[in-house]
Amino acid sequence: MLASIIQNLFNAFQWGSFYSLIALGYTLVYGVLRLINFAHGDIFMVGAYIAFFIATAILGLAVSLPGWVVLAMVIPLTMILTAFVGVSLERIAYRPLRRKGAHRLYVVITALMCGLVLENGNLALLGASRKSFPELVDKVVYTVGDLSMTNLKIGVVFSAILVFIFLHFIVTKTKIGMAMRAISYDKFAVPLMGIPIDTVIVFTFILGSSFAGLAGLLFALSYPILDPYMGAMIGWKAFIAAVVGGIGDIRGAFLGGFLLGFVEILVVAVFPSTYRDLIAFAILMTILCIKPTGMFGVAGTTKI
Amino acid sequence: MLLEVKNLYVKYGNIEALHGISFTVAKGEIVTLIGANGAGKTTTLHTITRVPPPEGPKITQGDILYEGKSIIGTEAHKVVQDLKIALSPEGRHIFGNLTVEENLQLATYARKDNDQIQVDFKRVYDLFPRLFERRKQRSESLSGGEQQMLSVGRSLMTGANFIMLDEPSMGLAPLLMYDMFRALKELNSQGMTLLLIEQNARIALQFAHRGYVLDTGAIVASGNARELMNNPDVKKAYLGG
Amino acid sequence: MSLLQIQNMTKTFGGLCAVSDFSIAIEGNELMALIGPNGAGKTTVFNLVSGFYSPTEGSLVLKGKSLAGLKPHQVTAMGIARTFQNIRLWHDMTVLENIQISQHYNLGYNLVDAFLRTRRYMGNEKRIADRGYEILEALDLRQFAEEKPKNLPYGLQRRVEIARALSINPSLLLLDEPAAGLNSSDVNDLIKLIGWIHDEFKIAIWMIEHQMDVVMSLCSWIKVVDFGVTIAEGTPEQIQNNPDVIKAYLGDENI
Amino acid sequence: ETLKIGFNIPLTGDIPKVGEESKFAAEMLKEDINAAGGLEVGGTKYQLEFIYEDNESKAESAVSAALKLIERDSVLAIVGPNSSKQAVPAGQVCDDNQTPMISPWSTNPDTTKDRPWVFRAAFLDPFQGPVAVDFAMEQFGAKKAAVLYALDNDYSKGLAEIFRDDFNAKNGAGAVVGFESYSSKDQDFSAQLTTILAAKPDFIFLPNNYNEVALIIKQAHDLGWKNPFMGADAWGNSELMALCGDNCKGQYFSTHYAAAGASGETKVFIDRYKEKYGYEPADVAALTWDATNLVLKAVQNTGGLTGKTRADRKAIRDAMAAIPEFPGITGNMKFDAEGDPIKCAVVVKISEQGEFVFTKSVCP
Amino acid sequence: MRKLTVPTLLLAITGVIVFMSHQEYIDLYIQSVIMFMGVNIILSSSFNIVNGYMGEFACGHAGFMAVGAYVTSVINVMLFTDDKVFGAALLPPEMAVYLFPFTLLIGGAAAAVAGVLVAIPSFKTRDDYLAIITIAANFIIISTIINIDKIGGARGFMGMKKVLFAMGDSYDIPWILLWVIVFTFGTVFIIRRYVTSTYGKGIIAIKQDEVAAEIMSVNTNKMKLVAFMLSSGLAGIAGGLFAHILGYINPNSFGILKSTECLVMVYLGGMGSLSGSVISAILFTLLLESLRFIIPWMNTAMHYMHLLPDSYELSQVWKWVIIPLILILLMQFRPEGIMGNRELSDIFPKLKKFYSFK
Ligand SMILES: Nc1ncnc2c1ncn2[C@@H]1O[C@H](COP(=O)(O)OP(=O)(O)OP(=O)(O)O)[C@@H](O)[C@H]1O
Ligand SMILES: Nc1ncnc2c1ncn2[C@@H]1O[C@H](COP(=O)(O)OP(=O)(O)OP(=O)(O)O)[C@@H](O)[C@H]1O
Ligand SMILES: [Mg+2]
Ligand SMILES: [Mg+2]
Repeated sequence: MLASIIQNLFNAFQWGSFYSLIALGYTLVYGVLRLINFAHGDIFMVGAYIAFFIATAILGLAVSLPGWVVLAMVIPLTMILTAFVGVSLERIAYRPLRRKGAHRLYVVITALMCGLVLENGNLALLGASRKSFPELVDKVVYTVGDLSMTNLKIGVVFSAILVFIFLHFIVTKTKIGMAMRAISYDKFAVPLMGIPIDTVIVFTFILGSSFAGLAGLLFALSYPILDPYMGAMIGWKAFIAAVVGGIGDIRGAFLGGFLLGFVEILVVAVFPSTYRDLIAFAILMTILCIKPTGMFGVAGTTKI
Repeated sequence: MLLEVKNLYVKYGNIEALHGISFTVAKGEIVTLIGANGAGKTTTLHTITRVPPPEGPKITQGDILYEGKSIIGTEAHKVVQDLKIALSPEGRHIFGNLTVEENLQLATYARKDNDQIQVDFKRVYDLFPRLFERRKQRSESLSGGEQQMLSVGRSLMTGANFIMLDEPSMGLAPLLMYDMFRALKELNSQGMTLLLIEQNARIALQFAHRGYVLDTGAIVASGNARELMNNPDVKKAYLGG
Repeated sequence: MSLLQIQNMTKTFGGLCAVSDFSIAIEGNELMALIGPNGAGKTTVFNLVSGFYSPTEGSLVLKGKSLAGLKPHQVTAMGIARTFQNIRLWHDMTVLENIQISQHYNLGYNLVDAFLRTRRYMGNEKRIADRGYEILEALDLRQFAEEKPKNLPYGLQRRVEIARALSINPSLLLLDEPAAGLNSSDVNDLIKLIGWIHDEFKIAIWMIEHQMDVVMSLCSWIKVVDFGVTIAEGTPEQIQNNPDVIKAYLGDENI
Repeated sequence: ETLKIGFNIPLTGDIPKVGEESKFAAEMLKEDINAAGGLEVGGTKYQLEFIYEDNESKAESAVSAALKLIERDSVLAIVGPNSSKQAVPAGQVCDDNQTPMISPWSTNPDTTKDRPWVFRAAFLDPFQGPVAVDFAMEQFGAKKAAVLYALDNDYSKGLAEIFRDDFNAKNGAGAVVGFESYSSKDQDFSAQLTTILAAKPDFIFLPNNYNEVALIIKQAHDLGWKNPFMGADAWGNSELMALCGDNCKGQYFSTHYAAAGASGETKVFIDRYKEKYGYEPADVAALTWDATNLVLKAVQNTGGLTGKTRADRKAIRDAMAAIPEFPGITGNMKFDAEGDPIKCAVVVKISEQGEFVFTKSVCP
Repeated sequence: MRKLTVPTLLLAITGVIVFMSHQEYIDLYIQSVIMFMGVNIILSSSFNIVNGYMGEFACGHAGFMAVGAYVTSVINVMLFTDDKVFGAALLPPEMAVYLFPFTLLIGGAAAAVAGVLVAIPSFKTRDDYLAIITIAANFIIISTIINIDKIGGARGFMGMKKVLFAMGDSYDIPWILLWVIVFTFGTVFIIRRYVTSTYGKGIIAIKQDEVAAEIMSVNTNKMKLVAFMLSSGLAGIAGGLFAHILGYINPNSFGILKSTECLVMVYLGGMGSLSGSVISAILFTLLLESLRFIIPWMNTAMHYMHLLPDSYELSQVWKWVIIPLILILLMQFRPEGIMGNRELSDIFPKLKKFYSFK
């Protein structure tokens, strides 16, 4: 019993770290533009596919490289290419709407549509067959009594934490991070400070999508089955996690992700698994009812 | 001439807000624009700082020369970075989710001259000791007056040598208002050029060297402050009898 | 029995004490002012009176009934109307609609009536519309009835906001910096308007204002607060010559 | 002369692969027959025209697709939908509008129940469940079983429950020590597996789609599970091995036909399909092939079409109900009163080469 | 006189459609498209109450649709049919004809009650945080249904066709079509009356400035409660109709995907524009169905023009690439939706002769 609880804690850590990774990207973009980038989950999917193609390409080369070398090459390439996809969405779909001063929810809906295009475009172009991601890191299962852990899982958790620390530093300590927060509060005054607003926004999308790409890669390593809709549901849930944490707040997204992971796993461990969604979402709902701006969101004082 | 506005026409969508206004600001001057609500004062400043769409107005005719060069093609952030023109906007627009200090740091975004930045910090805090006391506070929770000081302080931190102020005294207690105008005078004596919009024409004209009177998008009177104060029309319309 | 009776009202936000031990009694139809430096807690006092915040300590009694625990819309229905420091009109609706919606405190019909367009509905909607025109007439805003506030000049927006407040025929009208952002000539009109309202509607008016010419020329009684504490009160003459007030608030004019 | 058959299949949505394979199989059949000059019915040769409607694997879309095929394209018969979620409502529509319909893949009894116009090519869960139970008991000598199924997938849930009840009946109550669920689209099953492993069953029964199976087995091994798995017909997909790799080798599942070691017709079909589309056909492809053939057989048995759609549909329906014994590539079948096939199931083992090797055949 | 033109027109439309369907001048496919159109109109216009007029960002409309669908269906099946779960019919099937509309209303009422689930949190919780609550509500409702085996759980629930047959036996009229049309018109009608009354304008005030609304005597909590309940109640009715059109319902049909369809329809039409919602619902349904025909044409055309290699067939798979692309373009050209926040009568003042939006 105790063993399985501890085991479940391990599971929760790994699963939560994926929610965190994706939620972080959500929060970045949201934090700057107040734009719920519903395409984010699908950018994550695209990231996984990009990683897949690069990896298979490299493995296809004449010279056979060791897995970790391949990985070391795949990571940066994936992040760059995925960032490119994210930025293209911003340039093609979102920015024109912003320029026209459209209501923010119209940008949100556009994002939703872009997500559909990515999903189904993928389906139409690559066909319905799922892709199986090659095993780049040869797996080691550490077993202690009834407990077991893989090197991969540990790696995932750590990268989630590293990404969090990195982003938190960017947003709180650097000038561009300040600029990002400033934009979210008052777009109008930003150029008056001599800040090139579009550059900052593009930078945000680069950060957000490249880490979505990283998440996609790590996800593909741990759950090596890629299909066009793999990003949809996890994307929604990551968004939920980000909000429960307190949107626009890096810590919120990070912890929110882990919270959701823990809730989902532990509910299954404790209650009959058929009630998972029921209980999990009920818990999130109550959290939001008690703290209407999420765990870290500061209540914007309505100054009258 | 530092700033030369030549026969400027601007539109919002297809409503024309300025119908060919011209005025000049010389280096080291304090110039004030007065006029009724909706006359186009804010619009004028927004045009000069090239506020981008959707909020920003669109120039249909005329030209704006700064140090002799046209700035119509310039992007908003370049106006601040390169031309060193700053605006303390109507309604303050401070970044409430940042602390006072972060607000000031942000204004130095494009600046590289770090030691000069330190000097400017000192200058701002000397002008507005109130800000120094509250530098770690989330600027949202500042009271109206303090927010106004922050807004002015911010425009100083951009390293500008020409600052435009849009209704800086709005909602300020008298004491604070006088303090601020003294502070601005002080700045001016240090060589800062100022373009001021003020609802309270009497104070504005006391404070400025020259003034222009704007009415529904056109300039109806101009001259040095003393003259304007004694100009009967101006008296009647803007000084409340 | 006085109209509004506030006793030892205190409001703290976290550590900060925005209003402390504030007491006042408004009899019937005074015209009085609340002044003080920025951040002194004036708006907070109004927010407490209009039920938007509930006091940490102290009691508010309106026409003999305690306001404790009442929601703002209930307080308004009991006869306290207000305007806001920075105009809060419904900018995408017409001026007339702005007035009509403020009649929610006595619609006189319910949802079903609205669906079925019953006689009750028709009758009351008519009454509400008439009330709107009547009030606009009174503040000669009639010609702007179908305009959207956002397209009106600032001065007129202020006037509309006052009209909206009057439309719920209050017995106490709270004005938060009505002259802010108005130029001198508009200020003169405003002074006339407020005076006229006071005589015409025979109601108590209580205003926050930083422009001394407004305060001094209108108000019979002035209360000065600083850091939430009352530092002086009295007639305009007394206040103008009170050294504490000059030191904390008025300052000296020459620049 | 052309002869129109409609296909109501999920080309988009949750299970596009199923739609794709159905379509490919049908295309292959059509090309064969048209190449041979068409289908011979009562002397005249008809060119086949197959119309593929996408039902987005949504119920409402399946209904409008069916109606479109019936009303707009006036097809003689409809093949599909495949999963019960669409087959049940679409079946209702076809029955109401007296158009013969055959679902290749749906295993939910309601699809055909009280619907004279609706048939199916797959056997039902109530038959498949016990097959798995019996096999597991003799093969692994299993006394304790655990089940992990997809809660919101009626196929998976139905089969899981039938299995549980049958296994408990045969090994005494409580013999099913773990009965855990997840929702489709889930990717992490560690929590459920942890609970199951803690209960120490002899084997785990996975009545799930092949893509989920691949993830589940992998994660179970990560958690240190060594015992066997037992699966059902939804495993039977070419992709399974591609996705699951070594993890799946040595596992068993019950299905409609065994690709490896298949002989005669079946082998031919598989090889040609593989050669044409580059991967081994799943059961759904084979079943679509059979279903379509069944329809065509029935058309031929009418002994001649009148050209009047309604009349011909009636004739085809009667012919189908009357088909004596049909030798399909998924085994011989004939319809019972409900329009469900009476056919055998096979149990296959996944070999070290990753082929589905015939192990045992169970007939009703 | 003029005031009557619109009602008479609607009556005429209803009559014509029903008659033509009865005489089979328009076939079942067209009928089904018309009915789905109706359901979508109800969905989008009711969703517009909360997302358009009140300016919240709710994302869980399909959940309430599900509640209505299940309640109505279960009641009808219980009352009028012999069912293997619910046993023999409680009432003679002949009565179905008369009671059907009431069962729809009951379903709506049930959905309205479920609406309280999000209405109460909305007092304290706002915009995107509220969005999450609505999404959660949607998930919770679906997962609850899945867990109730008595109503079929994941297998779904059926038997509603029998009810329709029972109605058809009494009088041979395409009943469900009739009721869809009636309730569609009814919905648009009451929503219009609601948002044009001073009472209903309360929610517009909340959208534009909630603080001002509360302080100008609008009981914001009550208004929100009413708005949410009305919106979800109507969604419930839509669900009931939907269930009887299909004759079969399945919890997964009411998932987050369905909700996003509703979102798209509302914002495509324009926030706070009733005619917008109606138009976009019609367009959306037509777009969805017409692509069934357009894509094959495109395929042949493109092959004819050798734009596609012979090996490649342009299949229905592209549908869900084309639809979002079209919508994205629409948004680019009309950044506030087809109608913005205006009504038909604002764009074509001539219409005012026949109806004013007041
Ligand atoms: N963003 C905008 N879009 C459309 N019209 C605008 C916009 N901003 C200002 N206007 C219009 O342009 C005219 C001038 O406005 P502006 O704000 O420049 O006047 P102002 O002199 O600054 O008035 P105030 O004293 O109230 O600040 C007004 O009629 C106003 O309605
Ligand atoms: N909701 C709130 N939460 C926290 N602090 C608040 C809140 N509202 C007001 N305060 C603080 O209370 C103090 C009084 O604020 P208030 O708005 O009443 O000042 P004021 O007298 O109206 O000043 P001004 O003349 O500038 O309007 C200020 O320090 C302000 O920061
Ligand atoms: Mg201005
Ligand atoms: Mg105030």
